[in-house]
This record gives sequence, C-alpha cells and structure tokens, in this order.
Amino acid sequence: MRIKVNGQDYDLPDGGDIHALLAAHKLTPDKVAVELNRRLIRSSQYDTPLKNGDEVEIVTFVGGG
Amino acid sequence: MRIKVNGQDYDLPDGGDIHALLAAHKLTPDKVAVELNRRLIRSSQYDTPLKNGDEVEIVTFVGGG
Amino acid sequence: MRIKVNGQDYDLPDGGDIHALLAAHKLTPDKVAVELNRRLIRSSQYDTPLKNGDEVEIVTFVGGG
Amino acid sequence: MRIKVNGQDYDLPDGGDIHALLAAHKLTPDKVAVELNRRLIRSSQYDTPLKNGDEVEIVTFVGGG
Amino acid sequence: MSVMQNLRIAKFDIRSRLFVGTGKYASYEIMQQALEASGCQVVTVAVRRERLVDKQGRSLLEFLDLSKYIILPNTAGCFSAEDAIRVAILGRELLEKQKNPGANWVKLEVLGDKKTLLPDPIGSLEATKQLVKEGFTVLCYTSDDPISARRIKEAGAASVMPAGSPIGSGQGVLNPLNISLCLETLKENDPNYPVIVDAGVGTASDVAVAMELGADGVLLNTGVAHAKDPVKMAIAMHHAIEAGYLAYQAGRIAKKRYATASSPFDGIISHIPGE
Amino acid sequence: MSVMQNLRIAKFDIRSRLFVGTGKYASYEIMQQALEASGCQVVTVAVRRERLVDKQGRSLLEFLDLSKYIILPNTAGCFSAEDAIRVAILGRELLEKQKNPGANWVKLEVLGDKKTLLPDPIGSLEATKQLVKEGFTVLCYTSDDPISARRIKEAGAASVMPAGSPIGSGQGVLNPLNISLCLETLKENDPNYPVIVDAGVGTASDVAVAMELGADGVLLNTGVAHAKDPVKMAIAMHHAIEAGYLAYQAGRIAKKRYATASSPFDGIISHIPGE
Amino acid sequence: MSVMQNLRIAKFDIRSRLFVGTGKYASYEIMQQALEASGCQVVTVAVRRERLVDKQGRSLLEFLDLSKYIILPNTAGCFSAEDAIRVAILGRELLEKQKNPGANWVKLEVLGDKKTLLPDPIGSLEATKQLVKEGFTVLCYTSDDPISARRIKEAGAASVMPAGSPIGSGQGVLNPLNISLCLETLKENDPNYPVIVDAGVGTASDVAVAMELGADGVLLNTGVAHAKDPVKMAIAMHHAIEAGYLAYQAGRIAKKRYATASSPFDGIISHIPGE
Amino acid sequence: MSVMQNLRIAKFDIRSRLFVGTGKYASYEIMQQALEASGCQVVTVAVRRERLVDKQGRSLLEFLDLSKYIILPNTAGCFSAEDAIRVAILGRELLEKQKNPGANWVKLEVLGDKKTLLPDPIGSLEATKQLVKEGFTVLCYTSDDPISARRIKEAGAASVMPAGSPIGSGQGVLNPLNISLCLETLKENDPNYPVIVDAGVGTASDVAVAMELGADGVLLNTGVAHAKDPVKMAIAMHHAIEAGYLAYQAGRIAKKRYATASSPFDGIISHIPGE
Repeated sequence: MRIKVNGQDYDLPDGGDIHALLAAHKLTPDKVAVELNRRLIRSSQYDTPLKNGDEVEIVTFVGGG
Repeated sequence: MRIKVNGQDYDLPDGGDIHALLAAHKLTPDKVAVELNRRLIRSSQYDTPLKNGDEVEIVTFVGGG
Repeated sequence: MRIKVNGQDYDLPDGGDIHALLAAHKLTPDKVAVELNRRLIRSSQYDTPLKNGDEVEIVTFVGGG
Repeated sequence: MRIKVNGQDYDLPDGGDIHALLAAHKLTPDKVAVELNRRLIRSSQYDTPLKNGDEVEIVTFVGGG
Repeated sequence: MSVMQNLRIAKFDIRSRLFVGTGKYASYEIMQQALEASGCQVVTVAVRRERLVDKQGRSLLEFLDLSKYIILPNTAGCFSAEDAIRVAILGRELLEKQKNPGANWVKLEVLGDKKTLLPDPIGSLEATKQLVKEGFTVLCYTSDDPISARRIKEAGAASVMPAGSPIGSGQGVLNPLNISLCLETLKENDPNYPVIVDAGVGTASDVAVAMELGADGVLLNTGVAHAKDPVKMAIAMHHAIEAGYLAYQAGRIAKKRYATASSPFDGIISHIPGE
Repeated sequence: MSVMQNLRIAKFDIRSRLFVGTGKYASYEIMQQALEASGCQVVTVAVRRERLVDKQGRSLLEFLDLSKYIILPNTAGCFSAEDAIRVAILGRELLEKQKNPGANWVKLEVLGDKKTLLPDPIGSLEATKQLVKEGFTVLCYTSDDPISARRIKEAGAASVMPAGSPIGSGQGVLNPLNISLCLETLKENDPNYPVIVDAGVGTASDVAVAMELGADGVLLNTGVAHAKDPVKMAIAMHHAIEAGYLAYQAGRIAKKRYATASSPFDGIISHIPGE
Repeated sequence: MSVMQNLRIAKFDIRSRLFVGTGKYASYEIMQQALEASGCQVVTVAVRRERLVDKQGRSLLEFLDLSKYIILPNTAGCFSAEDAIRVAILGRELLEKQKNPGANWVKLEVLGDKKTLLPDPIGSLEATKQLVKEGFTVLCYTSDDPISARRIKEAGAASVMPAGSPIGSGQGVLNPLNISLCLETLKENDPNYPVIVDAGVGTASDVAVAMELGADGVLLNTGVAHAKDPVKMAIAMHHAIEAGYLAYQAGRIAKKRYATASSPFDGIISHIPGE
Repeated sequence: MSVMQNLRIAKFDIRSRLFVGTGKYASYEIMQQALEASGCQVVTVAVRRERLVDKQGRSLLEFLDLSKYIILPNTAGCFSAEDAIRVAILGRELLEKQKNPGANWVKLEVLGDKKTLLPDPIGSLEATKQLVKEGFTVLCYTSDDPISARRIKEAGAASVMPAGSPIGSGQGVLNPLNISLCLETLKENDPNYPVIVDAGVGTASDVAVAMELGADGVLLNTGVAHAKDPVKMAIAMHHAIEAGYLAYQAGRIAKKRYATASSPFDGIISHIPGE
C-alpha cells in the first residue's frame, strides 16, 4: 500500500504498522512522536495496521526559540 | 404607566407614545434618535403606544473625538 | 615672474597687476574677491604691481549650506 | 591679629601659626590640607608665623561624585 | 500652498487629510474657530443621551455647518460589540435626519480598558463584521498591531485607524515601526487603502511624523482642544499635515552616521587637516 | 495662512524662519525652484576659488535674485579661526560688490573634524571675537552644548546656531534636551536673542521638532537638495516651519501615561465595565 | 552575587529568569556552552519532522542534559490554532517520552504574518482556550498590546509573553509604555502573575530594560545564537537579567531635567557665579 | 562570573570598571555597604572646608578602607580653571597624607553653569594643561561633544569622561551617537585610551548602554545613592557593567526591520500561508 510519511509518498508492505515504519527508518520510538491522519498516536497503538492513503507524521525536537 | 427614559424612571399617561415623550421634553424629532428596548425606532413608528416597563433612550450628537 | 594663483604656479609678465590677471582669465572684477598673500586686496588696489613669489587667491560664491 | 579661617574672621594671638590654628580646632595635621592666601602650605611650613589679614583654608575630604 | 490629493474613503472624496474631533473645547465658539483654522472637512462627534433636564439649550449641531463639514459619528465609550453597534445605528439615524452625506459611516471604537482606552481586537472584529453586513462604511480604531489591523481590514473595514499612543495622552507615535508595518500590510497590493493614524497626537510634529511614515491622514482632538491656544494649534496641525504628506512624497534623504558637507571642499582656500 | 512674526537678527528683519543652503542641487534651475518653493528669504553660500580653467561659465550669482534673497556667506570648510576670518572677509567683499544688504554678516563655521564636521568650540570662540571686532554680524554654528553656545553669545555673536546632528546626516535633533537647554541659556533675560537650529535636518518633522523646542528658525540644505523631489520637500519644510512655530506658540498639551477620553462618558448608553 | 527570587510559573519553580532558545547556533557544542554560560534553566525547542533521509545522525536531545534543563516546546511556525494545537500535543508526547518535568507546558505561538512573525490575537486566543482545556500549561507569545495580553490571560494562560519587537529583529523593547501597560494590566490584583518579555532582544541592555519595566523574565535566542561570540553574549545576558531585576527592585531615581550635584556646594572654597 | 580585563589609566591598573561617588548617601554605613556591593575599586570624593564648629565628629575617611579603595578626588563645584587647580592641589596633599596610591590623580570638573552643571570646555582645557604640567594624572569631565573631548585628550588628559546627561539627572545616555563619536575620536590609533562615561546614570540599563557603545567604564553616584535601596542598586550596577562590557565584546546582532525566525521553517508540519 502507499501512504504518506512526513509529506512524502511511501510504499509500505500490507499490514505494516508504525513499528515497521520506525524500524525501517532506524528510529527509536521513545525519541519521536507520531501523528496518524493529523491525530497523535501513542506508542501503545503503534501496532495498529496502517491503511492505504494514511498520512503519518514522525516528529522530534530541533533547535528553536 | 412607568417606563425608563434615558435610564431614569418616568411616568407616562397610558397610551402615550414617543411623540408624547418628545413633546413633553420639548425635543424636536429630527434632532434626536430614539431606541425602544435597545432597538432603534424610526420616526414613522413614534406613534406606537408605549407599554409599562419599556426602556427608551433618546440620544443626540455631542462633542467627541 | 612666477606667482601662485589659486594654488597653481602662474607666469605673469613683469609689471603685471591684478587687473592683468583678471583680464587674462576673463574675470570681471565685480564678480570676484581677491587675496594677495593671505590679505584681502580691494578693487582700488588692483593696479599694484605684483612681485615674483606673490600668492593670489581669486574667489567667488558657490553653492553651500 | 585678625585673620580669615575658612571664610570666617578669626582672632589669633600674635605669633600664632598653622599648628596653633589646628590645635585650637582639635584638627590633626594629617587629616587636613591647608591653604594660606590661596596657595597650598605643606606640613613642614605649618610653623611659619601668620600675619594679620592672612586668609587660611583648612579642607578635608567629604562625600562627592 | 497645497498640493495634496484628495483622500478617498469608500464613497467619500475628502479634501483635508486632517480629521478633527469636536470634544473638550472650552466653548462651542472656540471649537468653531479651531475647526475652521484646521482646514478640516471631516469632524467626529459622539452619540449621547439628550439631557432631559437642566439643559443649557445649546446643542452641538447648531454649531456645525453641515454644508461645510462631513460628520463622522463615533462609538466612543463602548466596551462591547453589541453596544458599539447600537450606537452606530443611532448615529446613522441622527445623520439621516440631518441629511448629512456621512449618513452611513461610523468611526468604530470597541474599547478594551477604561484606563488606556485601547481597542479590544476581538470586539472590534465582531462589530466590524456586523456593521459591514448592515451596510455601514466602517472606519475602525485599532491598536498599532499590524495583525489586528489586517484582520479588521479583512473583515471589511473601509479604513483602519491605528493608534499612535493612548487617546488624549499626547505621546505621539510611540512605535513608528508598528505604524509602518500596519501601512505595509494594509496597503500590500492595495496602495490606496486608506489608513488614518488616530489618537495620541500631542503636537504638530506628531502629525508630521505619522504622515511621513506614509499614513493617509490623522485624526486628533485633545491635542487641539486642550492646547493653550486651540486655534493656533489647529493652524499648526493644518501645516503639519501638509508638511508630513509632502515630505513623504518628496522622498527624504537616508540617515547617515557621519556628516556630508553641504559646501564643496573643492576650491577651498583654507588648510584642511591631514591634507 | 501664515501668522509668523518676522525674525530679527541684528539689523536684519527676516520674513521666513527657514534658511536654505544653495549647495548640492542637481542643477541651478532645481535650486531656484526649491528656494522659491521653500519661501525662504535668507540663503547661504560658500566662498571658493574661481575655476580658472575648464569652467562651464555659469556662476551661482546668475541664479540668485538679489532683490529677493539675502545672501549669508558661510566659512564652511575652515578648520582654524584664521582661515575662517580670511573667508569671512572675502565673502563680505563679494557681497559689497553685489550691493547685497547681507554685506557684513557671516555664518561662521570653524570645524573640528572632517568626519563629523562638528564645530571646534575654541576656534569658533576666537573667530567670533575677532570678527565681531572687525564689525561683522556673526551667526555662529556650534555644537548643541549649552555652555559652548553661551560662550559664543558672550563673545558677541548676533545669533547662535546649534547643530541638531552632524551636517548632512539627516538624523534630525538627536538631543532635544540640549537644544532646549541652549535656548534656555541663550534667551535668559534676553528672550529675543535669535537661536537657529543648523544642520542635521533630514525631513519635515525634524524642522517642526526644532521649532517646537522654541528655536527661532532652522537652517538646512542637504535635506532639501538631496531629497528625491527637492521642490516638494522645500514646500514641506516651509509648512514644517509654520507648524512648529505655531505649535510652540499655541502651547502643547502635557504628555500623560494614560488615556483621557475625547468623548464624554457622561450620558453614555453603553455598559461600562466595573460600573 | 545573585539575590534573585525563583520565578514561579504554574507548577514550575524556576531558578533563572532568562529563558534561552536552542535555535540557530553554529554547532550543538556552541549551543551547549552558551546555555551553560547563560545560567538558564528553561530552554525552548521546536517540533519538526524527523529527517528520514540524509540525516547527520546527531539530534538536539543528545546535547541537552535533561537533569539540568527544563525543556519548553514551542509551536513556532504555526499560523492557525489548529496547527498550533497539533504541534503542542506532539511536543507534549515527546517530553513525556523523555520523562521531562516540562511535559505539559508549551510556549504557544500562533503567527499572523510570515514577514513580521507577529502573533495572531484571534488564533492565539482560540488555541489558548483549547490547550488549557486539554490540560496544558500555556505560556503564550503575544504582541505588546495590553488588551490582547489581558484576554490571553483571561483565557487561562499561565504566563503571557509580550514581544519587545519582531522575533530575531534585535530592536529591543520598541514600546516601553505598552510593555509597562501589559505588566500593569496582567498583574492587577495578581502581582505574581508571570510576564516574560519574548522576542526582539538584540543585546544585554535590551534585557535590562525589559526587566526594569517590571517583567518577570526574558526569553531570547537569536541575540545570543548569532552574536559574534555567543558564549560571551550569554554571560552578558545573564548579568543583564540580574542587573535589570535588581534595578527594578531597588527603585530607580526619577528623571530630572536639570542637574543635581553629587558633591555638596556647602563648604566649597571656589567662587560660585552669581553668589 | 567575571571575565573583565583590568582597566589601565596611566599608572593605575583597575579591577572594576565601575567608579562610584561617595556623596548623598543617607548614612556613611549605607555608603560603605553600597560601595562594597558595587564591587568598585575607585571611589570619588570632594574637597571641602573642615567644619570648624558644630561638627558631628565623624569624617568620611573613617569610613573608607584605603587598603581596598583608590580615592579619586574631584574638583566638583569649581567654575574656573584657577579654583579647580587649587582644589586639585589640596586634594593631592590630602591623599599624600593618607599615603593613598591615587595621590597624583584628579577627576577634573570645571563647570560652566550651575543649573546644568555641564562642563566649561574652555576652562576645562586650561585647567587640564596646567595640571598636567604640575604632574597630575588628569581624568577630565567633558560634555559629549567629540571635538571638546579630543582637545582635552590632546591637552594631556589621561582619560576623558564625557557626560551621558546632566549630573544627577538620571536621564542616562541622551545622545548615543555623540558618545560613540567621542569613543571613535579618542581611540583612533590609540585603542586603549580610557574613556569613562560620567554623569546622568539613572538605572542599570543606562550603564549597560554606555558600555555597549564601547566605553571603558562608567562613573556614577546619585543613581545609587538616591535609589530607594542603594545597596541593591549597587549590585545591579555591578552586573550592568559586566553585561555591557561583555555584550560589546561579544558583538551584537545587527538590527533588522523584519523578523527572522529562531525556529526553522524546514520540516514544519503546519500549513504556511501562501505556500
């Protein structure tokens, strides 16, 4: 299936979830926060399977004022 | 009946209207604007009889910035 | 003889005076003021013969604030 | 004799000197500076006899900016 | 000698860029002379209760030549959108009865605080929307915050009137950058959108400064009404509007840290140090 | 409409309180129009060597109507009392040859530094004393230091001309307190002693500010000559002089921290918070 | 030597009244040294997308000792209440994962314009209400308009952060009266309500000025991060906070037009003019 | 944490760049605490007549630990070079008797006016020349006029001390350009020439501003002595000196008209208008 991750198209094997997504990008869950379709998704739900067309945002802290 | 005119209690003979009110205060209709119960009342309706408890505001222009 | 006019060396025939100098530069006396060796020289004395080494300044008005 | 001390008239026994003057006012020489007739007088000369009409200034430090 | 263009606000084509209030003069006569001396065409008035008892019998309107002045009613003293709308409607009614061309315009003030008389950005926005819906030409008093100003314009105001400093404080333009940013934002792709600096003018140079920032006009009252000599100050304000307007048009020189001689060094007969 | 009194300096009775320099205009024609537009009566000029070679043949004097303007020669570019005196004497000679009423006056500048063109208080004092002895009416350019200004007056200057900011810098009046203290000192028991703010004017409001401090006049050059539109700026300066002069006379309102309503709260129909 | 009281904001008891941003340093190492030198305890951070490709592999969190600093996430770059709320929620989630005490607070920015980065008073108000409802401790960036500031407080913000001037502009406190009126309004009958001047600081004296007006703290970033020597500037800012805080507490002398001698005239031996 | 370099004036190597006056404190005890709190090393004193009658018996010297402070005698209250020289000589005599290292230095004041206490440029110059001839290390109080300042340096002064504003007026640095031009002129090809801003300091930020302009130090008295809490204000001034000194060294950011974001726009999840 094709989803959007941080604004980019991304092809994820069917049944893939946030865990898979983070793993694929070598991101440790406790260093990022994740939005699914503009709503926060907590670590406990990272195993919810993603659906075609889902929009995922994976964010972290950067320098700011 | 008792009404309020410009915030003051005022006793008006039953059946009295805005015309009566203005006349009683020697005010010419074209120099003032009138509010009845917080809504503008146009000259054409000055003959509507007033009811007990009505609140009337009679205003004009004063110096201002 | 050699004199200085407005800071430049200038060769003037012996016996030459301010009149000669102004004439040579097509300057009308009433439009300029003249200094000889750092002192004002009035029109009435423009016929004093100049000496070798004399320093002459011929000035006029220009735009200024 | 009559002298002026800090702007005030002051009667000093003839032959009196700066030492006498300071003593009379219970001032220790090393805490003050002395002017005689508008010129500094050093401690070494405090024994010079004063003359009638002399003007003496005895100053010290006070708070200032 | 005036070379000012008229100021266009909605359907109004206004000769003088100086708007003058009618409040606080020692007498109506002095007010008349001051208005005359100021050369203004637009005068602001407030809407208040008729004094039903103990009135001196003299009313403001008797002293304003409506063939000469355009009356701009304000909603001064209103602290909610609802009250401001009521007052605006009453003002319009009064104007219509005077057959005054200004009939459907209003200087909207929705205040946020009695001590500073600074505008409430939220209430002002609500009132602007509502009054525009009811067909008013809204000139809205705002703070000097460029974002509030822009939102008021977006809500349909015919003109935005940012404050130089608190009403009647005489502090002039306290934050020239903000006024300048208001002008930039409000006139972006809309250079003729009228922006009037309102409130805070204490003396003539304050007016000139506001105009030199690019304002289209200035509204004032206390600065003239409470000057020791209101009529003289009115003339001063008249000149200040022209001075600031023309200086802005003329394009001022840039500020420099050092001096630049106005007389040439070339041809000088004096000795110049280090030369 | 002007209600300005003439300005009296020594024997001169001057209509306009705006003095304008003749330097740095794009052309003599623009200078003429700008001078005309400014309404000025006194114009300043510099004394320089005749260009003996390669001259365009056009001279400043051909473009100044001496029946209309009073010429005030300056000593710009002089860094010593001696040079300033030489230049003053040459300037007087030139004026006498033009039969110009200004003949015996001079705008004295003794500069202390080429970068700032700020005056040298010592050299200015020497030159003032000397020129006064030689019968000159001395208008002396000074810093805004009140003590230097007072000493120049004591030395016999007919007018003191403190700088608002460095010549041609366009920074306006950088230190209003000092200009105000200069005025206070120079006019103590001598209210008609003429004080002209010279140098630094960048735009019209600078002129108004100087006049509102109580100055008797303003001298400028670059602010007009180098404006994008010198003629328009000249008109602006003309209005600014009137604006500032009248505002000072009219007596401005005091500055307040808080607002004071220009419309009455009395008779209001709206709800006032906390009442 | 410090005698500053801790600053209380909601449940936070903060040692240093200087809040420092983590953006725009030449390197994380320089940031670390600057934060250390500034003595700050609260540091602000932004929430951004993980760089999924081409990342240097170094992340901000590795350079912030969470045992030492309280992280305050901002919503910088948001132009709507909705986006600001999303970012605040993501920031809170990130903090919770770090077990950082700041977990439920946020520096709320809802911007109105990309050029000035000035806040949108309407969007800021909506977002404040919503975030407070969701249990956030909201520190809200506002303009220096006292009315907008008061409304943000009324909406439940734990602290209001008025701007001295546009973010990163280095213009300092452009309108001291407005900041002072914000303080007066926000602290009326609530003297301990925390007000932090945010944005615009260019140098140390700007910080001192803000504190001397009575602010409880100052938030800055660019002024340190882009100084030629960020670490030195950070020390300067540290001193400036103490200087301004203590000066405000100490009670400054009033400004006077004239001088008042610091040395006595009494007992003087010199001649005094006119005596 | 201090990283200030010592300040070198002639033979003196001074730890603190804050010079504090000893006048006008409510009591000697408060003075002692304030001096201590300020961290200053140089204190100024005045020379006055011994009270020959009715003295409380307590003298200033009993309250100044000469092992800790360097005493700098002033010539405050002198309006002529002659009187200033007399007072300087008496001050030196007093210092020598105290075996104080400062023995041959003096803070020279030759005043021009009793109302403003501004210096007389002519008298100051004469006195400087004479005192230098007599072996004094002269620190001379001047106006902020760069030319007067340069002439005082040329006359041999070891340090020039331009005024920020009139003594004790608390108006701070009224003309930053002039102070900045003084520094530029005095330090041209002589970067270590010491320039101390003297007079006018009202609060801590005034000190920071003076140092940020590049001054080597600040001398103050009334700002501390007459603060409601002199000791707290003294600490504030101490921090302000460090703040301003370091900020100047650190190199501040330039001022910009518009904002520059401190958080990146890159990687943002929110919608940006017009993108």
